[in-house]
Parts: sequence; C-alpha cells; structure tokens
Amino acid sequence: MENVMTAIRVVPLDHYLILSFLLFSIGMVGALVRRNIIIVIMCLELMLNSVNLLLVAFSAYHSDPGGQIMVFFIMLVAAAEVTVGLAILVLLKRNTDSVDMNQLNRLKW
Amino acid sequence: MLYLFYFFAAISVIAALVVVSAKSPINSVIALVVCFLSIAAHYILLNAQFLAMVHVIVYTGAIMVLMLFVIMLLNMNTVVEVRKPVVTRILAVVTGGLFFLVLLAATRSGLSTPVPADFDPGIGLVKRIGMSLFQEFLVPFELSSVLFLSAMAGAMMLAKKDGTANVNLPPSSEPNDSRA
Amino acid sequence: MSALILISVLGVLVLYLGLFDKKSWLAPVSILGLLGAMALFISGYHIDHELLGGMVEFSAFSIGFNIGMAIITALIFFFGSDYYARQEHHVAEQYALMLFSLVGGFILTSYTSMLMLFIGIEILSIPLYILAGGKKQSLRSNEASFKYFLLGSFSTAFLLMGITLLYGLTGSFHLEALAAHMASTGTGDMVQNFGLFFVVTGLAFKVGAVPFHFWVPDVYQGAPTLVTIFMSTVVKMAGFAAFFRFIDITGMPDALARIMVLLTLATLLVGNVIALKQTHFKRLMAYSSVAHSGFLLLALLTDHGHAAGHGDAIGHTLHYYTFTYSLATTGLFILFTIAKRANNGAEHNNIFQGLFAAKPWLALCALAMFLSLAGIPLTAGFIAKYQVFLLAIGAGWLKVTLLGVLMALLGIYYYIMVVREVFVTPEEPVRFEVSPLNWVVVSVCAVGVLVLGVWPGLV
Amino acid sequence: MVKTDLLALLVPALPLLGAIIIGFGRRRLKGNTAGMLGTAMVALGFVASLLLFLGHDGETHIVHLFSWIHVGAMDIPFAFQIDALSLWMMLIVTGIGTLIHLYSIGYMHDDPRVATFFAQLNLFSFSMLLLVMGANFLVTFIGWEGVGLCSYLLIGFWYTTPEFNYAGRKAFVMNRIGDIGMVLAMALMFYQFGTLTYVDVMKQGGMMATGNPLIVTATLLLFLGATGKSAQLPLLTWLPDAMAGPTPVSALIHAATMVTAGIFLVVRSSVLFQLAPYTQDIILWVGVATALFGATVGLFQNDIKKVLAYSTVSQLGYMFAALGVGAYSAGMFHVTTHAFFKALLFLGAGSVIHALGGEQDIRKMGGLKGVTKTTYMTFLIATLAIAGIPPLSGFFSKDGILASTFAESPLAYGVLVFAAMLTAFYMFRLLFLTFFGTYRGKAHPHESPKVMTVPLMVLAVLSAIGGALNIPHIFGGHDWLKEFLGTAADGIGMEHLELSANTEWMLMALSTTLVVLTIWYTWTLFGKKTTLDGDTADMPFLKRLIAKRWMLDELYASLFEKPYGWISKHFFSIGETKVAVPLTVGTGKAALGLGEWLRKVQTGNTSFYLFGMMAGVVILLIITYFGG
Amino acid sequence: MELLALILIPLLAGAVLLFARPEKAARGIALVSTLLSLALVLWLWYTWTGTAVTGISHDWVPAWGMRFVLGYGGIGLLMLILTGVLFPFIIGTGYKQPVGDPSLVNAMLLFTQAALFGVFLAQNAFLFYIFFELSLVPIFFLLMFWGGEHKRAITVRFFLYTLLGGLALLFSIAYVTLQTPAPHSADFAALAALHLPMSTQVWLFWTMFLAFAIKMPIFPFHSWQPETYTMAPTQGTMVLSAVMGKMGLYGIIVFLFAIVPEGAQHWSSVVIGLSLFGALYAGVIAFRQNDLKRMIAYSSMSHLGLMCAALFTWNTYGISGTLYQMLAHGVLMICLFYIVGAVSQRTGSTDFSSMGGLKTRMPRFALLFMFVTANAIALPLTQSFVGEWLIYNGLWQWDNWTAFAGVVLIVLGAIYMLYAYQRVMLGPDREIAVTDADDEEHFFLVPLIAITLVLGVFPNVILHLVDGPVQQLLNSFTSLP
Repeated sequence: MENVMTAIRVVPLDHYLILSFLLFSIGMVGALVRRNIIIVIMCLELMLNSVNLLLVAFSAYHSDPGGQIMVFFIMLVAAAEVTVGLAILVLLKRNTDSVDMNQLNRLKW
Repeated sequence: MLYLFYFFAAISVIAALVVVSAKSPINSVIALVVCFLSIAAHYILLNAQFLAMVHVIVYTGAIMVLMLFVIMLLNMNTVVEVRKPVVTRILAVVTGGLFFLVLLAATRSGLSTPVPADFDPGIGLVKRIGMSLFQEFLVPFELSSVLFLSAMAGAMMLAKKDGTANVNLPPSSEPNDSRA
Repeated sequence: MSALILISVLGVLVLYLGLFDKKSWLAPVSILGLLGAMALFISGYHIDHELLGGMVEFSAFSIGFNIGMAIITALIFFFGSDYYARQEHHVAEQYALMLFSLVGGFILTSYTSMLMLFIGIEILSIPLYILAGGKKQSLRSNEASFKYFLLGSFSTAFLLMGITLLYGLTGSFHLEALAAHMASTGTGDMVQNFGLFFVVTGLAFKVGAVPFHFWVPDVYQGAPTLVTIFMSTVVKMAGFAAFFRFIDITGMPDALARIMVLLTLATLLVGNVIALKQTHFKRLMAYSSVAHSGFLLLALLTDHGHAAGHGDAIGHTLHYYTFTYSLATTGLFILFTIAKRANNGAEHNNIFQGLFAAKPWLALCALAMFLSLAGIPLTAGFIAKYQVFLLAIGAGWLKVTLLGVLMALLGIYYYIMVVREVFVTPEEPVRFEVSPLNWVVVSVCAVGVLVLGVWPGLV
Repeated sequence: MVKTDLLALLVPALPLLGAIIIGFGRRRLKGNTAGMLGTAMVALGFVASLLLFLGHDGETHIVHLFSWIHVGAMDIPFAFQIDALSLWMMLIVTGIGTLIHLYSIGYMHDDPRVATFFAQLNLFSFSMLLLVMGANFLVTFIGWEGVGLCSYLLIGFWYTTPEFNYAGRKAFVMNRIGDIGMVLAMALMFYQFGTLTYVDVMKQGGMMATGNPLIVTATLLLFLGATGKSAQLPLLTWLPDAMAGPTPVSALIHAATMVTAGIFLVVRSSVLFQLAPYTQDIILWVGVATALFGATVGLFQNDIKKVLAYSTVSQLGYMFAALGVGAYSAGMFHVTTHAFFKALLFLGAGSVIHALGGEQDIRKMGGLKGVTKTTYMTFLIATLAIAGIPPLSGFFSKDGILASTFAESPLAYGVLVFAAMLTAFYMFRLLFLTFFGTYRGKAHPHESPKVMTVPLMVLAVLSAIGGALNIPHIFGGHDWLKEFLGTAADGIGMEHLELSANTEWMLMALSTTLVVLTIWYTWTLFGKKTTLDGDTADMPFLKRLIAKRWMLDELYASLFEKPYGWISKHFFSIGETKVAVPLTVGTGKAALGLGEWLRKVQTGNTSFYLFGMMAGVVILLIITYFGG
Repeated sequence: MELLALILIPLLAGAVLLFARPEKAARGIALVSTLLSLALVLWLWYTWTGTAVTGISHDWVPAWGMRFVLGYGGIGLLMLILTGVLFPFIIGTGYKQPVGDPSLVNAMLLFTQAALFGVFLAQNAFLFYIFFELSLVPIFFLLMFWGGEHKRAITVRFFLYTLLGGLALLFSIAYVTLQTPAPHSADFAALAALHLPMSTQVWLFWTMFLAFAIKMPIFPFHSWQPETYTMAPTQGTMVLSAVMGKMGLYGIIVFLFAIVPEGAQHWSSVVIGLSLFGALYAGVIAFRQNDLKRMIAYSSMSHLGLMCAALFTWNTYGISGTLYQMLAHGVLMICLFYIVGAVSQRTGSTDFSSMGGLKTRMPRFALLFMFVTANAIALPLTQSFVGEWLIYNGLWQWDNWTAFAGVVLIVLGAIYMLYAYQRVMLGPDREIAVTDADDEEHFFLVPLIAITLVLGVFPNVILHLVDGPVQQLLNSFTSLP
C-alpha cells in the first residue's frame, strides 16, 4: 500500500496527461487510417480508455471519488455503445457482406 | 516507482500502436487487451483498485470477448483489409500529431495541481465508491439503466434475423430519386 | 423527476405491449403517457433539487423545453400510428426507444453536472443510433445508422476529454463549481480553454454545427422519416438546451467566443449554401437543419458578455426558435411522407407537385410551414429569426448578424423552390392519400406556426 | 372689367370648345359641318379679340381665373394677361387662323378625317392663344407645349406614311430640346424672383444691374427655348420636315403663328433681354446666321413647300436679328407682315398643289399663271412683299429690321442684305418656275374653289397694305405699331434708333436696288425656262453643299441620332444584358455554384467525415491555442 | 376602427374568394370590396383635418417594441388615396384582360391591397416591415401562376432580390429599435426621436436605403425590374409599378428622413447622382426596346429615378413634387399597362414587330393612347406635368446642373414615348383584324384620363394635402442640431 501511495508523489500529473493525450492521439490516428470497422471501434475504445486513465489520475490527485465514478459510467456507456455498434456491424455485414467503411457511400451529396 | 509508471506507459503506447497498425484484426484485439491490462496497472498505481477490477472485467472480460466473438462470427480474421492511400495516412498522422502537440504545448504551461498534502488513499476503495455512487450519483446510476435497456432492446432489434430479411440487396432495387 | 420516471416506465410498458402484440395500443398509450408527463412537468414545478444529489434541476427553462419536446414527440406518435401501419416487426421497440431517447432529452435540458450531461447525451443518442437503422432491410438505413453511430461515438470521446480536463481543473463535475472556478481565474488558462472547447465540440456535433455536421444529411436521408423528424426536432431542442446550459454557465470567455463565432459563421454559410442545390427533400431539410443551427448558434453567441447564468432572454429565444422550427419541420415531413407515398417512394422535391390541385388546404399548410422556415412575417419562423437578430445586434455582433441576414435570404431561396413545386399542377393528377389523423397533425403544425407567429407571447 | 374678363376667357375657350365638340363628335359631323364649326369658333374668337382690342385702354389687365399650382411659397395662378402685345398676337392668331380654317374647308374637303383635322387645328388655336395670353411663364408654357403637341399631331396627320410620323416626332423632340431651356429658365426665375408672373418678374428683373449673370443665364435659357420653337440655328432642321403636314397646317403653324412664339417670348421678356447684352449679341448673330442659312438653302430646293419652309427659317432669322439689336417692335412688325405674306404663300402653294393633285415638285410645274389666275396674282403679291419691294408690307418691316441692325452692326446688316438678295432670288425662281414658262407636269391643273381663293385674296390685301401699320417717320408715318406695343412691353420703349434720315434713305435705296437687280437676274435665268435638270451631281461643290442643305440633317443624323440609337441599343445590350442582369443573376449563380461545389464535400465516405471532423477539431484547437 | 376596416375589408374579401371560389361572382366581389375601401379612403380624406391621426394603438410584443399602431398623416393619406383609387381599376382590368382563375387572381390582388393599406397605415417600424414583406407573398403567387415566359425563374429572382432589401431593412429596424431607451419601442415616433450619432447614420442609411432602392427600383438595384414587369400578368405589373414602387419612396420619407436625417443629408448627393443617372440611363434604354411592356418598364424606372432624386433635394418643391408625382405615376402606369394588355390581346404579343398601323382600325383607342402618351411625356395640364415641374424646381434649388440633367429627361421621355406610340399606332395599315376600343375599355380608361386631366388642372386638391406635412418634415430637418 505504501509504495502504491508514493506513485502519486513520484509521478507528476503531467506524465499522466501526456500518456493520456498520446493514447488519445493514437486512437484518433487509428480511426483515420483504418478501414476495417471493427478496428475503428477498437480505436474508439482506446480513446475512451485514455480519457479514463486521465480521469482516474485527476481523481487521485484531487482526492475526489467523483472522477472514478465517472470512469465507471464511461465504462457502462462504452459497453452499451459497443453492443449497439457491434449489432449495427452484424446487420451491415449481413446485408452487404463487408466491414469496409469505404463501401458505405450510398448516402452522399 | 517512476520506472514502473514508465514501464506500463511504454507497454500501453506500444500496444496501442500495434492495435492501430496490425494487419489482422485478431492481432489488434490481442494488442488492445494488452493495452487495457497495462491501463489497469496504471489504475492500481493510482490506488483505484475497484476500478482496476471493474476495468479488467468489463473491458478485457466482456467487451474484448464480444469483439473477438463478432470477429469470429463474421469470419473477419481472414479478411485482408485494403489499405488507404498514403496521402490519407500521412494526413491522418499529421492531424493526430498536431493534435497531440497542441495539447502537449497547452499542458506545459497549464495544469499545476500540487500534490495534496491530505491525500486520501481510500477514495479508490469499494466502500467509498459505493457510498458516493448510491448517494451523490444515484440519479445517473438509475438512469443508466434506461441506457442499458435501450441498448439491449436496440441491439436485439437490429441483430435479430427477421424472417424475410433480404440479404445483399442491390442498390438499384431501392426507391431512388430517379425523378431528379 | 417524476415525469422522467414516468417516461422511462412508459418505455418499458411499451416494450411489453410489443411483446404481447398490441400494436394498435402503442401510439395511444405512449401519447397518454406523454400527456401525463406534461401534466407532471406543469404541476411538479418545485422539486427538491438536493434530493437528486444536485444532478438535475427543473427550472422554468428546462420545463419549457421538456414540454415542448413532449408535445413534438406526441405529434410524432400521432403520425406514427399511420407511419408504422404497414410494418410488422419491432414497432414497439421503436416507440420505446424514442421514449428512452426523450428521457435523454429531458436530462439534457436540466443537467447541472457534466456527468449528467454525458449520461444524457448517451441516453439520447444510443436509441437514435438504433432507430436510424430502423428499416433493417434498407441499406440506406443501415448506412445511416452506422455513420451516426461512428461519428457520434467519436464526438462523445471528445466531449469526455473536455469534461475530464474541466474536472481536472475543478475537481468536480458540477457546473457551479466550474462557474466558480472560471470566476476566480478570470481569463483562464489553456487547459480550461481546451476543456471548454472539447465540450463544445461534443455539443456542436449533436446540434449539427459545421464542421461536425457531416452526419446530418446522410443520417437524415437514410433514417426512416419518422426518426428523421425526431432527430431534427426533439434532438435539436435537447441539443440546444444542453448547449445553452453549458454556455450560459461558462459566461463564454473570449477563447470560447472566438470558437463559437467561427462555428456560427461556418454553420450559417455551409448549411445555407449547400442547401441551395439540394433537390432531395430529406437532404434539403437536413441542410436546412444545419442552417437553422447556425441561427441558433448566433443566438447562443450573444451569451458573450453576460454575467454567468443571466441569459434568460437567450434561453427563451432558443426555446421559441427550436419549438416553432420543430412544429414546421414535423408538419413538412409528414406531408413529405404523404407525397412520397403518392409518388411510389420518390424523395425528390418535385413529389410535392400537384398538392395544391389535389389538397389545397394541405398546400396552404405547407406554404405556411415553408414560409415559417424561411422566416417570412406573420409566421413563427420570422419572429424567431427576428428575436435572434435582435439579440445578436444587441450584443454587438453586427457583422455576424449581417451574414446571418444574408444567409436568411439564401434560406428563402431553397424553401421557395419547394413551395413552387407545391403549386405546380402536373399533367397527370397525383392522388394524395391522407389519413384523417395526419391531416389533423399537419393542420395543427401549420396553424400552430401561424398562431405563434402572430402571438409570440404564447410560448 | 367683367366684360374684359369674359371676353378674355372666351377667346381661348371657344376654340377649345370647338376642339372638344369636333373631336368627340367627329363621327357624327358630316360633310363640311366640322370645318364650318371649327372656322366659326376661331372666327368668334377673332371677334372677341377684336372687341377686346377695341376696348383696350392701354392698361395691362390680369384676368385671374384660379390658383393653379400652390405649394409652399409657390403660387402660380391660371391667369391671362391682356395687354397690347398679347392682344396683337391674339388678333394675328385668330385672324390668320380664321382665314386658314376657312381655306382648309376647301383644301381638306376630300379627306376622310377632316373632322379630326379641324379638332386638332382648333386645339392648336387654343394652345396658341394660351401661349400668347398667359400671365405667367407657366401658363405660356402650357400653350408652348400644346402647340408642340398639335404641331406633332398635324405634321403626322397622314399617319400611314412613316416619314411623316418621323417628321412629327422630329419636330416635337427638337422643340423639347428647346424646352429644356424654357423649363430651366422658369425654375431659375422662380428661384430668383419667387414668382413667374410676367409683371412681377419684369418689375423685379428690371431693377437688376445690366449684365447680371443671373439675368444672362435666364435669358440664354429662354432663348434656347425660343430657338427650338422658332427654328433657329441649331434647332431648325425640323421645320422643313414639318412640311409633311397638310399645307394649311404649314401656313398656320409653321409659318404664321407657332414659329413666332419664340419671338413673342423674347419680346415678352424684353426687360430681361435688355439687361443682358451678351445674350443679345448671341441672338443677333444666331438670327443673322439663320437668315443666311435659310436663304442659301432656299436657292436650290425643288419642293415648293420646302422653299417656303427655308424662307420661313430665313425670315425668322431676320426677326431674331431685330430682337438681338433690341428692335423689338421691328421684330413684332415683321412677325405681323410675315404672317400675312407667308401664310399667303403657303396657301397659294397649297392651292397650286391642290390644282396639280398633290404635286409639290416645282420642276414638274410651270405656266400655271394662265390656269390659276387668282392664285397667281396673290402669289405674286406675296412674293413681291417678301422680297421687300415698296410699298408692300414686307418692304417696311424688313427695312425696319435692316435699319436697326445697321445701327448696331454694319456687318450683320451686310449679311442680312445679302440674304435679302438671296430671298428675292429663290422666291422669284419659285414664282417663275411655277407660274411662268410651260407646264412640265402630267396632271390637269385647275383653279381652286372659292372657299380657298377668298382667304388668298384677303391675305393678299393684307400683304399689300400691311405696311401701313408701322410706317416710319421718314415716310410721314408715326410708327403706330411700335407705339401700340410700347404700352405693353417695357423693352420696346427702350429701343433706340440713331440713324439720320439720310442714312435711312440711302439704306432703303441700296437694298431695294439690289433686290430689283436680283429679280432681273432671276428672270434671265428662269423666266422662260421650259425644262429643268434636277441632277445635283454635276454642280460645283458649294452649290451641291447648299442644295443638300449644308448637310445639316446628315450632320445631326450622324452626330446625334445614330449615336443615340447606338447608345440606347448598347446601354441595353451591354449595360443591361451583359452587366446589370448577369451581375445579379451571376451572384445567384455563383452562390448556387458554390453550393454545388460544397455539396461534393459530402462524399458519403465515413472515413472522410471522420477526417473532416477531426481536422476541424485540430484547426479550431490550434486557433484556440494561438488565439488565447 | 375604420383604419382596421381598411385592412380587413380586402383581407376578408380575399379570404372569401380563396375559400369559396365563386368563379362567376369573383370579380364582382373583388370590385365591390375595392370600391368599399375607396369609399372609406375618400371618407378619411373628407374628414381629414390636417393633423396626424392615430386610429389604433395596441401592445403586441412589448419586449421588442412591437406595437400594433395604425394611423396616418397627410403623406400617408395620399398613399391611401393612391392605393384606394388604383385598386378598383386593377381589379377592373380583369374583366377585359383575364389572366386566370378569377377567384384566385382577385384574392391575391385583394391580399396585396390589404398589405399595402397596412404598409401605409403602420405607425410602428416593425408593423411596417411585416406588411412590407407580406405584400410580396400574394404578388409572388400572382407572378408564379400567371406570368409569362420564364415566370418561375424570374419570379424567384424578383422575390429574392426584393427580400434582400427587406432583410436589410429588418436588420436596420432591429438595430434602431435597440437604440431606443428601454423599454424599447419601434414606433415611428420613438424612432424619430432618436438622435443617432453621425457615424452610425452613415452606414445605417444604406442598410435602410437598400430596401427602398430595390423596391422602386433605383439604378444599380434595378435589374429585376424590366424582366419582371415584362413577364408579369397585366394586373401584377400594375400592382408592382403603380403602387408597390411607391412603397419605396414612402419608406424613404418615413424611415430615412425621420430616423437617419443626417445620414440622408450626408448621402443625398450620391443618391441623387445614382437616381438621376438611372433615370437617364433607363430613359435612353427605353428608346430602342423591342417590347412595349419592357419599354414601359424602363420608362417607369426612369420616372421613379427622377422622383427619388427629387426626394433627396430636401426642399418643399422636390418633396411635394415627388409626392404628387407618385399619384400621377400610379395612374399613368395603370393606363399604360392596360393599353399594353389591350393591344397585345389583339395582336397576340407585346412585341413592337406585331404592332404598327393600328390607328386605322382602332382610331378611338389611338385617341385614348394619345391622351395617355401626353401624360407620359408630361404635357402641361396633365397630372405628370405638375409633378415634374415641381420636381425640376426642387432640383434647381438643390443644384443647377443637377436640374439640367433632370430636365434632359423631358427630351428622352418624348423620344421614347412618341417612338413607341408611332410603332404601335401609326404607319401603314397592317390589315390585321383588330377591333376598336369597346365600351368596357372606354369605361376603364376614360375615368383615369379624366383624373389625369382634372388633377392636371386642379392639382391643389392633392397639393394641399401634402403641403403641411412636407413643411413639417422640412422644419424638422432645419431644427437638426
């Protein structure tokens, strides 16, 4: 317990910020470079998790449980979103036999 | 202690990069699991044991399994993804890079929350979280049930095969704005 | 709060009704429930805000918006009994999802914590992702659903990033804490600006502001018309209510104002200009929705310079604007469905041809509603726009207002192009079949728009 | 006074009544009724004028009818001014008018639209009377424009011929160009004096210093108006074209009355002109130039009416020259005598044309003196009168002008005398070619009916003895007309004639001798002529130029008419269809094009949307970062 | 109450026509309605005492200064007379020259009339604006349904162009309303009491002027006008040219002169320059037009340019002349467009090439046309002359050379009008079977010509009406700081 507590004293908050931003950016780039829908959804999860990490860090630094509860809710929502997203994916796959985002361009202009 | 942070941070970042760049979706999923586990480790470092547990259960246990399940179900592990053009990828990286740089630059000057002297190590414990959740955050907690209900109902509605679902409908058979 | 519970339970009830195949009961039960909710809103004006952990606050502002959304939803349900008449599967789910989504809307009008903002947006959105794909066999519907889901999820990520940054500053999700923090720091540091910016991004996505508008036309076009109505009305009202609550509490520091101006300008320009060349009615309405978001953003913009939490006039304007816009949009989409059926499913603007010859009253209703959207006097749309201009001029945004005025002119153009079609008599007469219920709903919308235009004090 | 008011009202009212009755009842008036009625109305007007004239006591009467335009400080009454000048003009207008109406009964006998003709003629009389009777500039302007309209209508009376319509429009438009000056002059005078009533304007104007720029401007503008109406250089080309109308119209409007309106106006405002020596010089030289121009062009014209038209131009030039030297009474005297003999000439020409069944080319006439005796005799008298042979009226009036001019400017005198010789030349050429020699045409000439010849004879008498009105002192007369008019227009009193009797005698002798010599020379050229070559190609340059009227019409056509048409066309085809409309339509098109272009941004590709969204976030983020 | 009736009579009659669709009786009902309005207007005139009247004053949305205030002064009364007198004729045109379903056409016309009465009665800027824009809607349908070639595109263009001005006006109204002391008021009285700083007036002038300049239209804003006039059905053109164009001039007096007097003075040279240039430009262009209707459209633009120029001369004669000329021009336009309609009905086209030589077969009609032409070229003893004479005086008092440019118009007017008359009526008989003016046409044109002549001889009847208000207006200018 003691060594864990020192993490907060040793690791500056900035480090968490940077790590979180880095993960967020990687998720963003991933969403932009990939065409496979499921990987894009994974990138989304990555971004959400980076936010979670930051929240927990803030929470710890503020000594406020609110941030952790927010993380809890984000997890709930992420789960719900993934459920819906995968349901849509299944529907799409069934109807178009493809998980390529670029195949979906009937609606335009 | 700091090195522990750097260690897990490095794992998270490398795993995230693998997620983004792996050719096979299966590899991506596995990398993501690794990434999530490293993040769980960060949670423990930050004294959020309850969250770390929930995180592992929800993400690694539920979400990622669901994804793997879908990948298997839809036979995607064999699908070879067509890569996007180089220009697009460069632009994407530039966008992401700029995003990161701006945020980084902003935080150089920014957040300077000092380490609180009266740091409370107990905030991450189940008891404290529970108290908070069922008192202060009761309303959102209750409402999240609506969220789940709708997600559940919706997912079932979408993914369920109706008797007459027509598969692979050619675009031309749809009503079109032919009078344009 | 009791209304919130009522609607949630109503959703469950509707799901059960679906389970027992009572399709014809769905709309009446839902509407009754909505009426009940409205009654509860009106009567339960005072609710102990502390009891709810300070998460939501039902003020006059939020109750006004909630009742507005409930009315529009009820109108949509009236239309729904006809719209879903030919559909066999999952009708109950769609009603239930819409009710759930409405719950999200209620939360958005009354949140006091950013956590509730997040939950509200998700409760509002997730049912909509599904509803957009409601026509499961239609590839367009699937595509709309997917696009909405994907883009929406990413915008949520940005919103969360914003909330997190602001949390990092204040150590609390409460808006009051944020306001207090902002009051104490003055101009604020960069993290604060970024936090505000990301939250605004998430909200701007919901209301379809440029450059976060890409989903709007595609989703409006692909989604089932009924869902499109819901998206363009209730979601817009909820989105702007949420937007306003957030902006109002921040008092809009300069950094935020700068971003808001850019969003407003871009939204006004892009929405109106692209709409000029739209011949597909639903896409036209989508761009018109973007364009109206531009005007609403212009109203929001005027919160700049007020002390935090003193934008009552702006809140009222937003309420009036979104509600009357929703009325007109609802009526027009119903007419669109009628015309679409008369033209074998075509969705081009010219399906309205012959409406005047066949159904003069409906054509006049269409005229009233189009003119309202265009902002011609004696319709509510005009009063709404005028209010926005008054606010904007009063706040000193003269040049932005001038652009808005110019864009209002473009708006008139594309609405007039459709109005023109309504009054064209085609060579072969078109048969428009209108159910009495639809007739009533359209008339209510049109008359409502006119009455509110003449007596704006009613809202 | 009441009697004066009533009579003064009757004078213009009668012709107006005639015009209304004939105009609206033109379908029901059969045969000569319209002509009779029209003539009667003008004749009654003449009687009324005569009564007024006889009852005139030398005072100026203002007959105030009602307030016409009253706004702010402007109160312009509808009023008539009865004084010597207006009375004299009324007599001329109604008197000559009656004769010409009478003549027209015969002349227009066969025309199906004879009633319309008389209605318009009566309307003209009404307008002309308003012009001369008006008590202020604006009432005069009513008549001024009214005669313009009637002139337009009557020139284009035979409306099926496009050239005639063109001539009518030309007349009206040229008059209107003059009217610019008239309107501006009135605006100026109102601004300056706060009134437009002649009496008040003259009273206030008379108190101003000589050469006051205001007065000069006003008089110049008024003169511009006069130039248009009286066909002076440069606004004269309409008058010869105006001969397209029926001949009585030419006689009444384009010779005897309307064209003298300019002279009337100048005389009316003589007080002002007296104070503007600069304007007077301009008037003198414009008059002289016009006199010379008309006389030269008259030399080689072959259309009988055109010759007379240019002669009119030339004579009007004389009158203006007189006004330019301040000899207002001389000018008015010439107006009077000119009205007699020019009306006579035109009517005579009309009689000839009538006799030849519409032929107007003098090359196809000749030897008519045997057939149309009355016409010939009267025409001869008129020709002698216009040439200035004593003791016919023209001699006195023209001599008055020459003498006054000599006093002011010998050079102008010289030119005018030369013009007088030319006058004699072209008039006698006309006379000889028409009535002498042998007949060269194909029609069967016959003498006109009595209703036409009687007016000729009356006019012939007047032309012969009209000089008696103003016999100068050296002949033992006492300038009756000058004294009479002097009671009306203050300017006339200011005339000065510093010539000794000897000089006057000498001048008279000189001009008369020259004219007689010219007549003799003309006789040798044309007296016995049986054939005439009309080809102008082999003439010498100057002669050809003159025969082509100094190319003035062509000059105007290429200088104004064509460019105007070109401008009109291209203002439209470039200014409107290429700039104004495309600019607005183009703005709309540009917006639509932008819409079409922006629309393409919506590619339907989700990745692209994501990219757009995130790029938007990044850009706005950067703006936030650097902006704050 | 009678003021409200003035708006309600045509509105109700129009509604009856729109919903009951009495095909046969439609014109009769419309005519009766307009005659009733006319009677009411004449009664107002008869009881006019020379002081401004406020009929109805009712709060609407007090928060934004919106009040329902109806009233009129001398100038407003003149405009009411104009509208009241001309509309029976516009309705009457339909008897001889029907354009479409009589109930609908007349309903639209009556709605327009109601809106126009509203415009001229409104004493609140916001109310004014509402009527100002509302008047466009029925016109829009009139043109849309029953216009000529390219009606759809041209109508939309017209509509948008006019609305552009309208929206600029709306912007200005919002702006000035907010400048009034709280609680804000958009009443003309309150707005006129404002003393806006010069720097504001300088730009506010243009945002307001734009609306009126487009409505009239004044030179660079005119491009909608010729094609719209040419395309519109006769009755539509009459409404547009005879009455709606005057809304612009009226608006200038009510808005610009009252609210931004210094701005108006500051820009008067520019406006006069533009207007006069436009007047000359249109006058020149009219000459070579090949379409009678288009030619008249340009002539109308020419006249309106002159009027607008005179309005900005800031003196009694310019303003009274313009006011008088508004009436004259209204009557003139009705006559001219009626004649165009009548002629083109016979020859099948408004193009000059299909006309010419008609006088032989329709002498009575030619006479009527001649009277109208005389009015068009402002011969004395016609209405137009009085107006133009005052206008030229106004211009002269403002600046001599400006007056000169203005007076050139009398030449240009004569050139194109007489040329047009010649091309329609004169020349050799074309041997087309046309009939002469019948009783109905006489019944229509003769009263108008009578008005022209009577008001040409006794203009004081109208001039007395505006004399006082104009003096007041001018006094308020001179009392400016």
